[in-house]
Amino acid sequence: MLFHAFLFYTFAAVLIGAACGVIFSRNPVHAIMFLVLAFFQSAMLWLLAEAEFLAIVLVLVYVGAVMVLFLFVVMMLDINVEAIRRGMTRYASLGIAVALIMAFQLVQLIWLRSGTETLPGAFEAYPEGYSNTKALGSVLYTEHVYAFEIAAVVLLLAIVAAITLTMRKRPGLKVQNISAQVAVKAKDRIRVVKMNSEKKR
Amino acid sequence: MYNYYLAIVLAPLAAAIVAGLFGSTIGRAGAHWITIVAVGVSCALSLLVLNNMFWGGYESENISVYTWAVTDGLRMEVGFLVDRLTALMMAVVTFVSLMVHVYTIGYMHDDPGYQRFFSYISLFTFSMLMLVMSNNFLQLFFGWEAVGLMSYLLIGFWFKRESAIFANLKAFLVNRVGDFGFILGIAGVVMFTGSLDYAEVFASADSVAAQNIEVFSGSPWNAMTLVCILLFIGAMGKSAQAPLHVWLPDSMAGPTPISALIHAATMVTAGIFMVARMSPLFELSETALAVVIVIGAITAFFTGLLGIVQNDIKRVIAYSTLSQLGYMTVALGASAYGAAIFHLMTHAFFKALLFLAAGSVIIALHHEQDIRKMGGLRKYMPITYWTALIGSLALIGFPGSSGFFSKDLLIEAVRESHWHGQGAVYWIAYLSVLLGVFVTALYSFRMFFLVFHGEERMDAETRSHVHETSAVVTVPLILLAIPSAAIGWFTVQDVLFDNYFGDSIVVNSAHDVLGHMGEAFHGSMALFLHSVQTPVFWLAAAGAFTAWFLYLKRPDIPATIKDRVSGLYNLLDRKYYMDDLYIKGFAAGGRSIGNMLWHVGDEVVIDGLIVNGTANTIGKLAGVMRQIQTGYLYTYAFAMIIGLTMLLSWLIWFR
Amino acid sequence: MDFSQNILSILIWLPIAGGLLLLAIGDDNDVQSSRSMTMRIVALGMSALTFIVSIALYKWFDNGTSAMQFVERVSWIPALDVYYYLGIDGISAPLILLTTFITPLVVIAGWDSIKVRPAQYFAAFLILEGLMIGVFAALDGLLFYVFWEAMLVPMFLIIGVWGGARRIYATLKFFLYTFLGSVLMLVAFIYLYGLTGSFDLFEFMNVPLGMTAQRLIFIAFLLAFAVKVPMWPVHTWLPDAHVEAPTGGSVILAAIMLKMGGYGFVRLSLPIVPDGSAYFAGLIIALSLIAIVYIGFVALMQKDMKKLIAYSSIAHMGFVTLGFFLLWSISSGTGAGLGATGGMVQMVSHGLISGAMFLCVGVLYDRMHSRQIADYGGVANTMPKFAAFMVLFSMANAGLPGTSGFVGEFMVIIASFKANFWYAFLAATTLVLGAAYTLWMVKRVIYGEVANDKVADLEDLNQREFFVLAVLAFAVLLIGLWPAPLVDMMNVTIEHLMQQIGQSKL
Amino acid sequence: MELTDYISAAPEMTLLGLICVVLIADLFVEDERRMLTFWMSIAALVITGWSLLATAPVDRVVVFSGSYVSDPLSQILKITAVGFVALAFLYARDYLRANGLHKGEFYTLGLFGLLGMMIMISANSLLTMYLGLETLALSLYALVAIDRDNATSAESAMKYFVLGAIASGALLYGISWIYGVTGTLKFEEIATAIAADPGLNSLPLWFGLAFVIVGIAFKFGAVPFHMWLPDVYQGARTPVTLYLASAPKLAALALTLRILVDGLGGLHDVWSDMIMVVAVLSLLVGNVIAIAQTNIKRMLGYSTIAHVGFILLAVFCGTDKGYAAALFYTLTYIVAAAGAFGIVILLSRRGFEADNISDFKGLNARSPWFALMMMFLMLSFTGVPPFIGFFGKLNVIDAVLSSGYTGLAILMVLAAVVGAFYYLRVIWYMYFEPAEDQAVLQASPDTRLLLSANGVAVLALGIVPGWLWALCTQIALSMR
Amino acid sequence: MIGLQHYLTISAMLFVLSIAGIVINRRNLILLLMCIELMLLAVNFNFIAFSRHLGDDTGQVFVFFILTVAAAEAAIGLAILVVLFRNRRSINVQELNTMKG
Repeated sequence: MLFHAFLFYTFAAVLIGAACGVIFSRNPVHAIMFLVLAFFQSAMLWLLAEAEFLAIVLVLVYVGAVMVLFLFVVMMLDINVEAIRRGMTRYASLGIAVALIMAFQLVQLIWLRSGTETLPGAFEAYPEGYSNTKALGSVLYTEHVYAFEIAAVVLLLAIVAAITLTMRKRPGLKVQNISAQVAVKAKDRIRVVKMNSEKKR
Repeated sequence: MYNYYLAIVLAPLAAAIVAGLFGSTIGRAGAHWITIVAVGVSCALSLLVLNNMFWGGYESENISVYTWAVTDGLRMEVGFLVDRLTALMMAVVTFVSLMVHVYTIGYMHDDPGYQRFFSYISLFTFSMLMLVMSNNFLQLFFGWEAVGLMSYLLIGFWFKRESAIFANLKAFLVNRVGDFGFILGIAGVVMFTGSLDYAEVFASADSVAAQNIEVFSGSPWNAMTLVCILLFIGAMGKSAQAPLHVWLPDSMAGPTPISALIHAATMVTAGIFMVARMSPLFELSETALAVVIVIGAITAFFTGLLGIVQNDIKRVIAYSTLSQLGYMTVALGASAYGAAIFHLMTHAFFKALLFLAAGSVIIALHHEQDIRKMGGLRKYMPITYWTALIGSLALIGFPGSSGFFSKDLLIEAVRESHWHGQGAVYWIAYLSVLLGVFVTALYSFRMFFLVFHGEERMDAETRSHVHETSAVVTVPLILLAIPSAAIGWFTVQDVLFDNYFGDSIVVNSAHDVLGHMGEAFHGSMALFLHSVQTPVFWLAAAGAFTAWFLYLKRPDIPATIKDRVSGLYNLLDRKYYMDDLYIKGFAAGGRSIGNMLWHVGDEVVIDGLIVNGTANTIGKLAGVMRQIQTGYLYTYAFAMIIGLTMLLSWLIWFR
Repeated sequence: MDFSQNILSILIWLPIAGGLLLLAIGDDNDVQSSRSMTMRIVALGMSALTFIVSIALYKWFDNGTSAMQFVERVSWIPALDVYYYLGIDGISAPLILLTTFITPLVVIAGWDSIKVRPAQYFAAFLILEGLMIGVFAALDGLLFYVFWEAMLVPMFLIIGVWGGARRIYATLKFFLYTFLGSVLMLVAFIYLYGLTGSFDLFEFMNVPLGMTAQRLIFIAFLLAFAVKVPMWPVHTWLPDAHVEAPTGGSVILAAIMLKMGGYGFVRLSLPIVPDGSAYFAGLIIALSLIAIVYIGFVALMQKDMKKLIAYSSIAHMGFVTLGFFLLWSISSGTGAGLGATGGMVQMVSHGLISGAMFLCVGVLYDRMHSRQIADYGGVANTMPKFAAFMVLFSMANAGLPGTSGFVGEFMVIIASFKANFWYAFLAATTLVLGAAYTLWMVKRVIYGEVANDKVADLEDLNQREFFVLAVLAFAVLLIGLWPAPLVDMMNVTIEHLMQQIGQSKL
Repeated sequence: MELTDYISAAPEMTLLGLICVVLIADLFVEDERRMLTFWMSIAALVITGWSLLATAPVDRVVVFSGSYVSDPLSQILKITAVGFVALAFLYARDYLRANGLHKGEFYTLGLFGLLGMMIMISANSLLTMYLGLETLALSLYALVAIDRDNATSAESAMKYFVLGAIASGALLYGISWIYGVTGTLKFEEIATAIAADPGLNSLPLWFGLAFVIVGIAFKFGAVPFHMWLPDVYQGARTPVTLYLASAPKLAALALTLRILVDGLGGLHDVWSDMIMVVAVLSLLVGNVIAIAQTNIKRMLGYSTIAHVGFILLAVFCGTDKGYAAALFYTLTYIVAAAGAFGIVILLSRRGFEADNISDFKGLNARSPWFALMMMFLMLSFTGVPPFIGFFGKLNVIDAVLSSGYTGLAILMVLAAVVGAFYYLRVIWYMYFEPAEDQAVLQASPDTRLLLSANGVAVLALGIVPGWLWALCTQIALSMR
Repeated sequence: MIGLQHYLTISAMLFVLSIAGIVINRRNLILLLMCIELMLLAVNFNFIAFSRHLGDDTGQVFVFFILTVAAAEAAIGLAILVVLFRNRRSINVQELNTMKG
C-alpha cells in the first residue's frame, strides 16, 4: 500500500510538474513534449486505479496520434519561436488569482464540504480475473451502442471538416487533365490565325 | 312675446351672418341696409317690450329656449328672462346700436372692411342682447365673452395698426382676468346652489349666505361674500374698474363708432348690469358691497384725474367713461341699483353722443385726434358743436340735463348709504364722487374748449377742408342729443322712485337708500330747483369755470403748472404707471417665468437630465460596456471563468 | 341594410383594408398620374366610407343604457382565453366618431401636399385609423393592448418619413416614450390576467384587489396613460413630435392619439383600480394643475407655431385628467359626473380644435415652409378667409363660449370648484394664459402690416382647404352652441361609471 | 436492444444515411453543377422530416438502454430544426453561388449539424447529450471557418472553437460530478436518485450543476459566457450566421430542458437563481451593447443575447407555463431571426456584404416590400403586437409574474424598451434615410417568396398565436 | 489511502492549471489547444475516479468517448488553426482582435 502511495505521489508530482511545464514553457515544441509527459503520467495513474484499457488508449490515441498531430502542425506552420515568446502580461497575476480562487473552491469541495461518506480510502479492488477491457467492451456495444455510433459520426465529421478546411487546390499547381488530353482532336491542336500583313508606315 | 324676443335676438345675428359671409355678394349698401334693418327691427321691438313693461303692465317672463346640456343633475340652458331691468337695457342697447349703425355709414365710408364692420357690430348687438336677456349664468357668461370677442375684433378692426392689435390683445387679456374671477364666481354659484338658473339661484340665496367656505384653511369665509366678490371681479374686467381699467383707454385705437357703442354705452356697462341683476346675491353680503363701493370710488375719482392730462380727444372721453363707470359702481355698492342703472342709461346716451361727436370732429379733421391741433371748430361744425355741448353738460350734470338727474341722485344715494357706517369706506366713496364732479367738469370742458373754441391750431391745409359732416353722422348726433338732454327729466321719477324695477332688483330694506330718498322726492322740477343748493352744482360750475380760465382765458398757465408739478404731471401722464406695471411687470414677468420653465424645466431638467439623460447614459454605458468585448480570446475566456467562479463562490459561501 | 352586429369590426377593418389596398396600388410620385389619382380617391373613399358607417353607428347608438353596445365576442386565442371582444358605450362612442370624422379631413388636407410616397402616407393614416378605432372598441385587455401598441408603428413612420428636419429624434422620442409607458401597462394586464385567468376587461373590473396591488397597477396604468395624455412631467415628447410631424400626423396625434391616454384613464384606471385611483387622485390633480399653469407659461414663450399648439394641447389635456380625478375630492352631491363629462367633452372638443389649429399651421407651412412665428405677420392682409378661420379656432382654443373649447373647461372648472376652491382657481388661470398665448400668436401671425415679401405673395385658401376648415369650424361651433347631443351620449355611461368607481374593491 | 429501438431512432439514422449519400454524390459533382448537392440536401431534409412525422410517437419512448428519448418535445424541436436548416440552405444558396463558396461541404456540414441537434434533442443521458453537442459544435466550428480565404471567418472560428472547447470542458467537468454524486448518466435515474436521497442535494451536486450551467449558458450565448457570439455572428459568412442563429437555439433549449428539468428538476431552487442571474445579465448587457453596434450581424448577435435572457427567464420560473413560454419564445424567435438574416443575405451580392446597418438606408425606396418585411421582423423582435415576438414576451412575462417575480417582469419590459431603440434604428434607416446604394436587389424568385413568407409569418403567427401556444403548453405538460 | 479524493484532487489541479494556462497565455494559440487537452484530461481523471469509486463502468465508457471526441476536436481545432495561419501568417492571440466591441 505504501508503495502504491509512493507511486501515486511520484506520478502525480511529475504530472503536475509536466502540466506546469505545458503552460509555462516558452517553446511550443517543449510544451507539446511536456504534454506528452503529462499524458504518460496520467496513464500511469490510471493504471494504478486499475483502468487499464483507458490507460492504454490514452497512450495510443493521444500520444500516438493527437500529439503527433500537434507536432506536425507546429512544425508545418514554421512558427517563429522567438516571435511568439510567451508574454506574462500585466493581467497574468489576475488570471493566477482567479485560478487560485477556483483551486481553493475545489479544495473546499473535495476535502471539506463533501460530507463523510465519500471519505473512505482506496477504491474497491476488482475481483480476481476481472478484465477491464472486456467489461468496457461488453457495455460499449450493447448499452452504449447508440453513443458509440455517434462517436463514429463525430469522427467522420472531423474528417470531413478537416478536409474541408485544409484541403485546397493551389492556384499555381499544375495538374494533368487526363480525360481532356485523351479527348483532344487534331484540329484543336493547331489554330490558324489569319491576320492582315503589317502596314508600312 | 316669445317670438318677439327671439326676433329681437336673432335679427342682428342673421344680419351679421349674411353681412359677414356674403359681404362681397351683397355689396356695401347691402351690408349696411340689412344690418340696419335688422337692428332697427330689434330696436322697435325692444321699445315695444319696454313700453309693455312700463305702461302695459306686462309681467316679467322667464323662458327657456333650448337645453344646452344636462349632465349630472346640472341643467344648462339657453333662455330669456325679460323683466323691467332687461327691457330697459334692451331698449338702450338696441337704440344706441341703431344710431351707431347709421352713423357708421358715414364714418366708415371709405374703409375696405365696410361689410365686415357691419357684420361685427350686428354680431355685437346680438351678443349684448344675449347677455342682458339671459336667464341663467351660462348664457350670461356666453354673452359676456361674446361681447368681449366682438370688442376684441372691433378694437383690432384696423389690424394693420400696431396700436390697434396691441390694444385689442390687451383688452382681451385684461377682460380675461376679470372673467377668471367671473367663472369662479359662477362655479361658486353652482357649488352652493346646484343650479345656473337665476330664479333658482336667487331662491336659494339665503341658504348660500348661511354657509362658509374655507378658502385658506382655518379662516372660513362667508360663501356669499366669496361668490359675490368673484362675480364682481368679472364686472371689474368688463366695466373697467380699477385696477382692471387699463384696457379701456387703449381700446380707443378702434374705430370711433365702436368706442361709442361698445366702450361707452353698452358693453362696458355689462358689469354694472350684471351686479344689478345679481342684487339678490349682493344684498346678502355687506362685505362684498363694501368692496364694490370702494373699487367704484377709486375708479371714479382717480381715472377722472387722468382725463385732465390727456390730449387725444377719444382718450379724454374714455377716461370720463371710466370715471362714470366708477360712479355707477359706487351706486351699486351703495345698494342704489336703480340709480346705477339710471345713470347707465343716461350715460349711454350722452356718452355715445360725445363719442360720435368726437368722431364727427375726427372725420372733419381727417382722422386727427389730438386736441392740441384743434380749436375753434364751432363755426365750422355747428351741429356737432351744439350736440357736443349738450353731451358735455349732461356729463357734468348740468341741472336739467339727463346727467344731472342721474348723477345728482346717485351722489345723494351714496351720501345716504349710512349703513356702510361712518368709517373709511363711506368717506372714500362719498368724497370720491363729490370731488369727481369737479374733475369731470374740468376735463370735459377742457376738451370742449380746446376743440370748439379758441385758437384754430390745425394746419392750413386741413382748415381749408373743414366742414360739417354729412347727415348720416349728424342725424344720429341729434337723435342722441334729445335723450341726453331730456330723458332724465321725464323718467327719473318712474325709474328711480316708483319701484319701476319691481322684482328685478332686490334691496335689503336696511340698505334701501332709494326708498328712503323717494320719501323726500317731489318731482323733477323740485330737484332741478333744489340743485343750486347742493355742493354738486357748485363743484361742477367750478370745474367748468376752471377749464374756461385755464384753457381759454390764460392758456399759458397749464404749461406752467405742468412744469411746477412735473412729478404729479408725470404720474398722471403715465397713468399712475399702471400700464408699466402690467406690461413690464405682469406680462414680462409671465414671459420670463415661461422662459424659465421652458428652458430650465422642460429643456434642462425633464428633457436634458431625465429623458435624453437616460438615453445618453444608456448610450454611454453601451460605449463603455462594449469595451469589455476587447476582441481578445483571453478576455473572453477570462469572462467565462470569472462567471464560473462567481457561480461557485455563491454556492459555497452564500447558499 | 342592418349590419349593426358587426359595425365595429367594419369600422376597424375597413380602413385597414383600405390601407393595404393603397399599399398594393403602390406609389407614384407624380401627383398628376392616374395611378396617383386612383390612390387618392381610394384613400378618400375608404375614409369617407368609414365615416358614413360611423354615422350609422351614431344613429343606432342607444343613449339610454350604460351597457356595452354592438358587442362582438369571438374567441381569438383560446389558449390564453383571449377574445376578439368589441363593444362601445357612451365613453368610447364619441371618440370613435371623432376618429372617423377627423381622418377623412386629414386625407383631404394631405391631398396634394404630400409629394413623397403618398400611397404609403395615406395607407399609414388609414391603418392608423383602424387601429385607433380598435383601441376605443376593444373590451379585451390583450386586444386593447395589441391595438394600443400597433398604433405606434404607423405614427412612427408618419413622423419619421414625412416629418421635418429633426424628425428622427422626434419620432424615436415619441416611440420610446410611449413604448416605455405602455409596457408597464402590459405587466399590469398580465398580473390581472394571472388573477382572473382572462383578459376580459370586465373581469378585471370585478376582481377584488388589495390596496398594494391597486396602487402598483395604478402606477403602471398611470405611466402608460400619462405619457399618452401627456401629463406633466412626461410631456416633452409631444412638442417634438408635433413640430416634426407632417400636418396630418400632428392632427391625428393631437386630435386622437392624445385621447388614448384620457380614454385609458376612464376605461381602465378608474374602474379597475378605484381605490388605487382614489389614493393617487391628489397626485393626478396636482399634475393636471401643474400642466395647466406651467405649460400655459411655457406655451407663452414658443416661437414655433406648432410647438405652441402642442404645448397648449398639454394644458388642455390637463383639464381632462383633472375632470376625471375630481371624484374623490367632491364630498357630497353631484359634481363628480360633471367633471368626468367635462373631461370627455374636452377630449372631443380638443380633438376638433387642435386638429383645426394644426391644419391652419399646415396651410401656412405648405405655402411658406416655415413654422416660425417670426416669419409671418399680417397674413390677414393676403389671406382673409384663412385669417377668419384661424381667429375662430384660436378663440376656440382659448375656450371662448359658443365654441366647443368652452364646454369641457366650463364643466371641469365648475366641478373642481366643488372639490376645492384652489383647484378651480388654478384651472381657471387657463382663461388668461390660454388666451394670452393663443392670441399673442394670432397677433404676431395674422395681424399687423404685411411682414415680408413672402407673406405678400401668399394665396388664400383653396377650395379643398376651405372645405376642411369649414367642416371643422362647423363642428366646433355646433358643439359649442349645442353640446347636448354629445353630452347625452355620455351621461348614462358616466353615471354608471361614477357608481362603479364609488364602490371600493378592497 | 430491440428492433423498435432503431425504428424510434429512424429519423437520425435516415439523416445519417442521406448525409453519406450526399457526401459521396458531392464528390462526383463538378462545381458548376453543385446545385445537385443542394437539391439532394433539401431532399434529405424532406425525407428526414417525413420520417419524423412518420415515426411520431404518441407517448414518451425511451430506447437504447435509456440513451434515447422520443417525446412530443423532441418531435416539435426536431421538425422545426429540420425546417430551419432547410430554410437556411434555401436562403444561403444564392449567396454562396454569388460568392464562390458554393461547395458541397456547406450542406454536408449543415446536415451533420442537424444530426447533432437531433441527437441532443433526443438525448436521454448526459453521454448522448455530450456527443450530440460535440457533433453540432464541430460542424459549426467548421461551418464558421468555411470561407477559407477569409481571415475574419477564421478568426471567429478560432475564437468559437477555443471558447467552445472550454465550455464543453466545463460541461464535462460538471457532468463528471453529477455522475459522481448520483452514479448515473441517465436523466430519469438522476432525477430518481435526487428524489430518493435528499442528502445528495448538497455542494458536490451543486458544483456539477454550476459547471453544467456554464455549458448551457455558453451554448445559448448568455452573459458572461456570451462573448463568442457577437464575434462569430459577425465573422461567419451570413448564411452560416443564419444557420447558427436559428436551429441550434432549439438544441440549446433541448439541452437546457433535458438536463435542468428532466435530470435536475429537483434542484430547481438551486439552479433557478443561477439561471436568473445569467438571464438578467444577458437582458441588460445584450440590449445595451447592441445600441452601440454598427454591424447588423453583430447587432443581431447582441440582440440574440438579450432574447436568450427572455428564454432563460422563462426556464427560470420552473413551471409548466415557464417551459412552455421558453419553447414558444425560442420557436418564434428563430422565425424572426432567420428572416432577418435572410434579408441581410438578400441585400448582399458578389463582393459586397450588406452587413452594416447603414446598408439598410433607403431600403424602402429600393424595395418597399422587403423593407416592410424587415420592419415586420424588427417589430417582432421589439415585441410590438400583433407580431409574434410580442406573444413570446407576453407568455414569458406571464410565466414570470405567475411565479411572483414582479420586479423581474418590470426589468424585462424596461430592457425591451431599451432594445426597441436599435431595432427602430433599422426601420429608421430603411424608411427615413435616403438610399446610399441604388443597386437592384438580386434574388431568385423562390428566395423572394420564402423571405416574404418568412416576414408575413411573424405577422400571421401573431394574429393567430393560439395554436402554437396551445401546442407549447401541451408539450410542457407532457414533460412531466 | 490513495482513493477518490486524491484522484479528484489531481483532476482539480489539472483543471485549474489548464484554466490558468488559458488565461495567462497571451501569445500562442497552440498552447490554448493544449490547455484544452489538459482540461479534458482533468475531466477524464474525474470520471475514472468516480467510476472506480462507484464501481460503475459507465464513467470509463464516458472517458472512452471523451477521448474520441477530443481527438476529433483536436483535428478540427488544428485545421482551423492552419486556416487562420494561412490567412494571417500568425497564430498570435494578441493579433486576433479584428472583431470587438
